[in-house]
Amino acid sequence: MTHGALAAADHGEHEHPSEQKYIKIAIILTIITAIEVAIYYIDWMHDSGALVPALFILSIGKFLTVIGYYMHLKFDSPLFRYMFIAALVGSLAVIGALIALLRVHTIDFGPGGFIS
Amino acid sequence: MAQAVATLETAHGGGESHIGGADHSGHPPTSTGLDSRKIAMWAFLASDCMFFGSLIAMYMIYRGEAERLYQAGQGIGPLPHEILDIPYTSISAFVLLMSSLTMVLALASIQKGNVRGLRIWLGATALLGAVFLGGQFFEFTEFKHEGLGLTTNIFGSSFFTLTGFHGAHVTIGVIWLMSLLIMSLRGGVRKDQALNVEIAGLYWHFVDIVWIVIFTLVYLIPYDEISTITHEAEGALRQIGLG
Amino acid sequence: MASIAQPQVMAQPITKPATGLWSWLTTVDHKRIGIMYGVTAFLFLLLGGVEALIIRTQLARPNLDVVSAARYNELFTMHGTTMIFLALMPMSVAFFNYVMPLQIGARDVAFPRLNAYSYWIFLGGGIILNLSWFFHAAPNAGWYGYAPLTSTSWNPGRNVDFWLIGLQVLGVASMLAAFNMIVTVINMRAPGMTMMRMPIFSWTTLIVSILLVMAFPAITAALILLAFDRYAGTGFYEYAAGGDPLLWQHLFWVFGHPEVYILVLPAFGIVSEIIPVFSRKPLFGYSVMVYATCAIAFLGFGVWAHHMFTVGMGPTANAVFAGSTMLIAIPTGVKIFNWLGTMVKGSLRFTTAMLFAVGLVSQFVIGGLSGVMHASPPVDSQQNDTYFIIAHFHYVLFGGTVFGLMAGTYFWFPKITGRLLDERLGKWNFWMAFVGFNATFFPMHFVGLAGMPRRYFTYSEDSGWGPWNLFITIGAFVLATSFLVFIINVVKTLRNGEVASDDPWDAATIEWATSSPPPVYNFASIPEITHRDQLWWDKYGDHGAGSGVERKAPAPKEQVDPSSIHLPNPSYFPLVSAFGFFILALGMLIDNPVLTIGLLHLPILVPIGGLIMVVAIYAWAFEPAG
Amino acid sequence: MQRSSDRWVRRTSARLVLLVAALFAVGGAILPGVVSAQSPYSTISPVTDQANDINDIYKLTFWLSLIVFVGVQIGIVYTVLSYRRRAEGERPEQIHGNKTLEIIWTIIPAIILLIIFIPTVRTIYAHDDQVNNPDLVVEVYGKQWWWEVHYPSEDGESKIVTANEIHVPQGKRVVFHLYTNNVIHSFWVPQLSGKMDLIPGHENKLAIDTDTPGYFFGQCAEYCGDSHALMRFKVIVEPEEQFLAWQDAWLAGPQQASGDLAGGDIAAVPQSMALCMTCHEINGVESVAGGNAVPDLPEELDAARTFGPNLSLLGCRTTLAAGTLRNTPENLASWLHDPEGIKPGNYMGTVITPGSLTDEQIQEIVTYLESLQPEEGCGEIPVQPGVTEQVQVQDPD
Repeated sequence: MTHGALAAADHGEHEHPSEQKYIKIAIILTIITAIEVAIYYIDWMHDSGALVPALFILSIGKFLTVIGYYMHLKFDSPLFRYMFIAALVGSLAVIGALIALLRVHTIDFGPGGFIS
Repeated sequence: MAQAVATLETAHGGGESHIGGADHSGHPPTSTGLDSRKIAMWAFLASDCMFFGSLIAMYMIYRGEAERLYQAGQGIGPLPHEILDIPYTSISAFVLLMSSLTMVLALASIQKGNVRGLRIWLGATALLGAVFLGGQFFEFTEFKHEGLGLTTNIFGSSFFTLTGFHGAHVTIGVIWLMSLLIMSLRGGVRKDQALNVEIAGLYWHFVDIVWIVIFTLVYLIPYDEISTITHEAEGALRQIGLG
Repeated sequence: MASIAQPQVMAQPITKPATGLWSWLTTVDHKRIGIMYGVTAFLFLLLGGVEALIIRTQLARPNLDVVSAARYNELFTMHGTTMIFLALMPMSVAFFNYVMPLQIGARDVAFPRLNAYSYWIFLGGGIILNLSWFFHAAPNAGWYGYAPLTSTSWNPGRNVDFWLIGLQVLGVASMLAAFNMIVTVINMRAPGMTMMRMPIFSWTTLIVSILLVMAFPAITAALILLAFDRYAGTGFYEYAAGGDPLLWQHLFWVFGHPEVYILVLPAFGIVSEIIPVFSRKPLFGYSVMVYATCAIAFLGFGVWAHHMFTVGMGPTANAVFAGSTMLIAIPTGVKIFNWLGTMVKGSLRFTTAMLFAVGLVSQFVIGGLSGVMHASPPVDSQQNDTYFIIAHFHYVLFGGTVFGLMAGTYFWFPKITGRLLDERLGKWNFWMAFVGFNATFFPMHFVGLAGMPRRYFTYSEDSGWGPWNLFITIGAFVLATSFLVFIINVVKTLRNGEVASDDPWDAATIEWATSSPPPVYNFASIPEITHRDQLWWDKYGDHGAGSGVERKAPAPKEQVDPSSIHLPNPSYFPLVSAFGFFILALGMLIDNPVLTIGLLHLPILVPIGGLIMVVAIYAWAFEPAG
Repeated sequence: MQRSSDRWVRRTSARLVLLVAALFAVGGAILPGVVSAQSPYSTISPVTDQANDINDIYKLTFWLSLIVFVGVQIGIVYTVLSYRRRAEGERPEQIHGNKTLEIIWTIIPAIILLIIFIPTVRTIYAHDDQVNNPDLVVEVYGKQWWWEVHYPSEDGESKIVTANEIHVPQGKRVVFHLYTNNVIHSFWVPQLSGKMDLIPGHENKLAIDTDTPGYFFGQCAEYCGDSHALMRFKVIVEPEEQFLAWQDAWLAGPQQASGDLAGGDIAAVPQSMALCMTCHEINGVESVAGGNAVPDLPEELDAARTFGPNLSLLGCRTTLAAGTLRNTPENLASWLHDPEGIKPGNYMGTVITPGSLTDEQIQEIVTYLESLQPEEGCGEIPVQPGVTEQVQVQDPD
């Protein structure tokens, strides 16, 4: 019996989270969002440089929660997991490379005559 | 790799004959046992990752550029930290997040055959989506009012393009949800068609996660800080010879 | 229970295919759509070929004045755009459509109406691009349209708009087709056909489609930014506004390099089918070939900046991309050697299809090797943007892709039409193409080394490039003639060519198990797959080598009532919706009244076209699929 | 027995064919390469260290490629000739693959690539380093479709502004700083070094060590619009004294060598040049009466306009119109008569069309411009061995 056959079972019958679970997750997501906004207003976070990493971790947490539970990637056929994660990782790699390549340019128009 | 291939292996036991194609439910059996439309939707979302990825990369590349030009005396127009309204957008983000909850509740309802629940939650989702869009429309007109248009400066261009394309995705989502709702009201969406709702839901949640990213990258990460960060990063990159 | 239906023993075709124009306009049959793709793409190929011949005539001697500089620039832009987006890609899609579902034992693709929709949108995009000639606004910024030459400051006419809208439309068509192919391969395989039993061409279909859906969004985004720059006045690619022209180059090549593999991998898939059949040996190292294809596709996303070694990215970026580019030569080399390995100790028969396939193996090597040369950034700084590069990518795209597609055409023509292309004319076709191709493109290496940049509408006498250019031009006309031979061959064959049996080549894959041409439903009963090269297994079992090996008798036919076979209904909504899309796109390009809705100022044709498109999609969604 | 001798004959003939084919392949690949070296734009006749480094890697890749090429083609031809089908019922042994072989032909290319990669990386970093140690910096601005050349001085002001002919001293490391304010161009003098793009908003640098005197032809290598093919230039490497003399002549400004014009005063620009002076500059000439009347250009062209080359010392230039015409009074006259006809799409052609200037006016302008030379004459341009023509020109018709 393969994973595929497992997923072939009628939709809705297999182990999706219950409605209570969905609501719990929504509460967690709300809390994370509230934390994100709250730390934005803490000066210490800005000054210590902890804000950006914290925001990254929190939003990655939200991201994974939504795709894992609401989009059922955690429970659904692994095929979907592979498809999406591969695309996500690929896109991230390309985005990262693009930013690295393009943020690093010198804009020095040279002395004189540039607009001539 | 091999594992990924394994997930594609056919689920056919071999006993059943497939002559004649359709089984009773109207869906021909498939190699993976998964519905083709759902695979197509996931493939689309994979592809859309790359689309938003490109736009986000564009935004991040130009992030801070308006300030730099401003400091060089060439800039015009409002800068991000002067114009972005964090509390307001937080509420928008919350609304969109809640619409994901109602979406998943709509799916849970129809999977149990609860048509009434489906209608209520679908309606709620579409409504929350519309509220988000209304919020975005108000935000855009407000910015316009304060002097930031699509062509004002590179911040305006990249901001409106990125959030605008997200808004366009939400709009399509709302239309889709409304169509499902109308179909349901006319008796169209039954328990065995829950997949229709599930696919719309996948799209909807995807739009939500894109907003999670945008909310962080565009709104929350402070503009002065990102400038220093990239500055440091640039220095580091130069040291390894990328500069 | 392994049962391959043998339709030739059936009394008569069970379901008569519908005929007439309407049946083609509303068809959702993957075979017909494949044929339409193929024919359309071939016509565009001829168009692109004529453009190339004008270019070559202009360059035959120094200082010629056959066309003006502006017209020349339009010609090379359209030659590149046409060949890539309107000829080679759709020709590959034609084979995906026709052959892949047959190879995996499906009755159709996963979404037949979407398939028709892809075709009609593609046709609309092709028409839009070429309509530009009639508005005296043919695209003129080169097929990779580098910013800021595409900006309104430097290119105020409609030329670039035709290009960007045309590509955007074609992009939609390609993406929709690719989603369809991905789902079809994943989900529509016959029982028992595991991924590793799947014919290698179907594998390439899958990989290429994945490349398409992952690469096209980058250019879609890039084109959207360009459209904003041109239509709305933003400055994404304008340095004065804080933008950066290099962003265009990066986004374009993030798409553009995978695009190269999108163009060449289908041809690799085709020859990987043909060489085993005419060697009577299974493909050497099947699984390695599959992994090599995956590796090429994966690495293909990490090499884009090798098109930009001269833009000043800095030494580290250049070194990294040089390394990744060189890496890609390894899986490619593996493919070449595996094809050779398939032929060694085989029993080779040189039909035209096999000639073209072996031609690919031999010619692609040249393109691959010159590719390794300019994978080295210092060498590239001398070769980039010269005729050396033109030579390189024509060895890849002509010696690779076109040879592969020609091989595929000769190979599957009997399956598609029921008639065998004439072998004598075929051999003329191949040898003229081979000689003409090398006469055209090999000397371009020398002209390139002699420093002739590409996209020059003229050159001076003293440059010393004259004699080779004349030679190249003559070669180009020989090459063009080989296509005339092909056309004659097709016409002659369709009139009174030799009637093909179901399995004229003694082939290995199951598309040869059904009749030629196949019935609408492809297989009376879906074959049960127990082996890779299923048809050989059915014919020869585990017979070893020998001199008098007999085919097994075909399994007794199974009686199937065709009315029990479930087939999708024809639909005209894809055509209508694509028409709406066409009108929408056209509204962006030609003068028409502007409609103002709130902040939006839309040319009136845009909402009209959009409305037609959306209404047709709704109608289609509620239409019984059959 | 019969069969094996049959096979032997086939194999022997196959070997013969192969030998001949291989000879042809090698000869065919190398001989025309030698011919390519004859062009004034040849990429394989380096005269600087930088171009030499590049050529070394090229030669390495070339020979490695040739070996692989010949090997694979021999393999193909040999296989094709040796394993033809002899009988219809024949069925060869069904070989599915060979792990060892496949590993070998994965590793061998990897090694070959490593052999290329190592000198590649070394050269990349070496060349990148060189741009930071210049003896002389020359700024080059790409225009549609010509090259503006600045020689910056210590005070940051550009002392010398010229076009299309770049004088540099011999035996120095010259670093070109490359800019553009319009579209992308690419600066390329094949014999001196590889090409480097000029990109709006970016500063790119290219170093050359000038050891061989002579003039070396350059051209634009990135498509930049209509007359991309007519954007040539020349780098003139001359002994240092000669370079300094040239520099002095430029700093002194033009002297009117010809006595044809009244007063011999450089500032006495003919009235017919009023329009010219709105876009062009001549050192020592402030402005011209009525010269500020900038012609009405279509808005989009106005936005895109680049100004014209500095015409000081035009009489000493070897070429006109960015290296496309030999500098003779006749050619200058036909250029003034119809710039669009000679260089399609150029901005001068939107202002001057046939008939804009009368023949007398053209004659007057030609006489004036050709007379713009330094007092002591123009100085010799060193001759490059092996190249007979001084200019790469185009027939004005």
